[in-house]
Amino acid sequence: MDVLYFAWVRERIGTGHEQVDPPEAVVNVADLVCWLADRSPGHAEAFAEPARLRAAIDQRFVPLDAELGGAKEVAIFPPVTGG
Amino acid sequence: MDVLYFAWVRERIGTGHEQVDPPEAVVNVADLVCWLADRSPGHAEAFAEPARLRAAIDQRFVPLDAELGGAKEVAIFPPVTGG
Amino acid sequence: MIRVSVQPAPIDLATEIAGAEGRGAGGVASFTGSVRGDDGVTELTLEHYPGMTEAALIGMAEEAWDRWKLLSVTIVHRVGPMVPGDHIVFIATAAAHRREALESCAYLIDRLKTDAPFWKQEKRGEAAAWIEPRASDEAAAQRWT
Amino acid sequence: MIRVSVQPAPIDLATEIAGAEGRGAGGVASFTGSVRGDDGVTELTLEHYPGMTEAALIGMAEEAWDRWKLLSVTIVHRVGPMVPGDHIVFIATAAAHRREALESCAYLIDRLKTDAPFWKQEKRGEAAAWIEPRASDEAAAQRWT
Repeated sequence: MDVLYFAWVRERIGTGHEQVDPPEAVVNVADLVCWLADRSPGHAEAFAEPARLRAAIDQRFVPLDAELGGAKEVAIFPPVTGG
Repeated sequence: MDVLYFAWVRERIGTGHEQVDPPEAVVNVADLVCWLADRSPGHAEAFAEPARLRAAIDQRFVPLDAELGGAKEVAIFPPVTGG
Repeated sequence: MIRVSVQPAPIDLATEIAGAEGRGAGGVASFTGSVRGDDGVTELTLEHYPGMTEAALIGMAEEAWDRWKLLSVTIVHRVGPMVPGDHIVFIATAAAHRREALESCAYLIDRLKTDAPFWKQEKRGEAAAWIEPRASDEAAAQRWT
Repeated sequence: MIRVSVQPAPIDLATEIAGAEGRGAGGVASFTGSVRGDDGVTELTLEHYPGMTEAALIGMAEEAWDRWKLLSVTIVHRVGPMVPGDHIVFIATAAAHRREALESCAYLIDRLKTDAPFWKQEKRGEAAAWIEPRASDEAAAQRWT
């Protein structure tokens, strides 16, 4: 599974992209965030406040409780601020 | 007093401007319209339906019952359709 | 900055929109009205009341300026004969934030339709007809009062 | 016609507004958002999610197209580093009548603020800060639902 990070999530983790292979217990995006947080102090810092995170599965916005299903690409980022 | 006409009021009367000297009994714009209607068949046609007319006194929109006071310039025209 | 122009010359959109950006503006909203060629119209002529027109447009621009704390207002209205595709009117408002720019631009075009001394005559070939005002325009202007 | 562009190049307003006029359009509404220099901002950088961004913008353009029966929709969003005065976003909608053009333009900028994957970072000299979303933007987007 490709995981993408943007904005300060990307900065704290130190990369905008990684490939991961989460265990079966990781069912939804919140589970994935929780699991990823253990990978490094940067991950832990980026994911410290899940309420500040938003996500997309295969390039569609989803709530954090959305199931991963057969997702190929999951993105985790702060609330958007365009326009 | 200068009287100006626009759009189909101007076309029916055949001129866009005339100088007139109404009698004292002509107090408001409606009176003026009524008095002007006698000047020619074109005037009579232009002013046949007062409900279709609008007016300005000294370049400010006014209702037809507005008093002329010391007006220098009165304009009579159809409802506006700009923009 | 308030810019009002009533002109027989074509409206140069590129110049007008560039000029509409006030210093410090976060957002510029614009509206451009054009002559529609549907319905067989071959020519549109705009008549106006010289002197009063400019004063009426400046009056509305000033009202919008005060109401929405604008940084710039531009109103350019063409007069005389036009053909389908020609621009009749260009309005632009600049403000610190988008809401003020968008609302004041909508306000100005609504006001302009009912409160400025312009009259439109349509030609379809040889046949000329003065346009009747639309009740919907009156209703649109009323919603701002 | 729907035109969506996400680009590091400056937005050419003159070209975009000329291109936004659909055939038969009576009105074109536009909104241009710019980098404000107040508050000491010296640079603004827009990050986005390539691929998803374009799809999100096309999706909103299509929704506006259907909802207001538009004749054209243009959304151009700049990405990368910008300085005060630079244009961040240009939106234009063309319709037969002004109401549809004005409303759909306001709709698109509200939706774009909350539903497209862009992130803004402000720099004040050496200090960089990611912009927090504003509750008012969320409320603005909600009013269209």
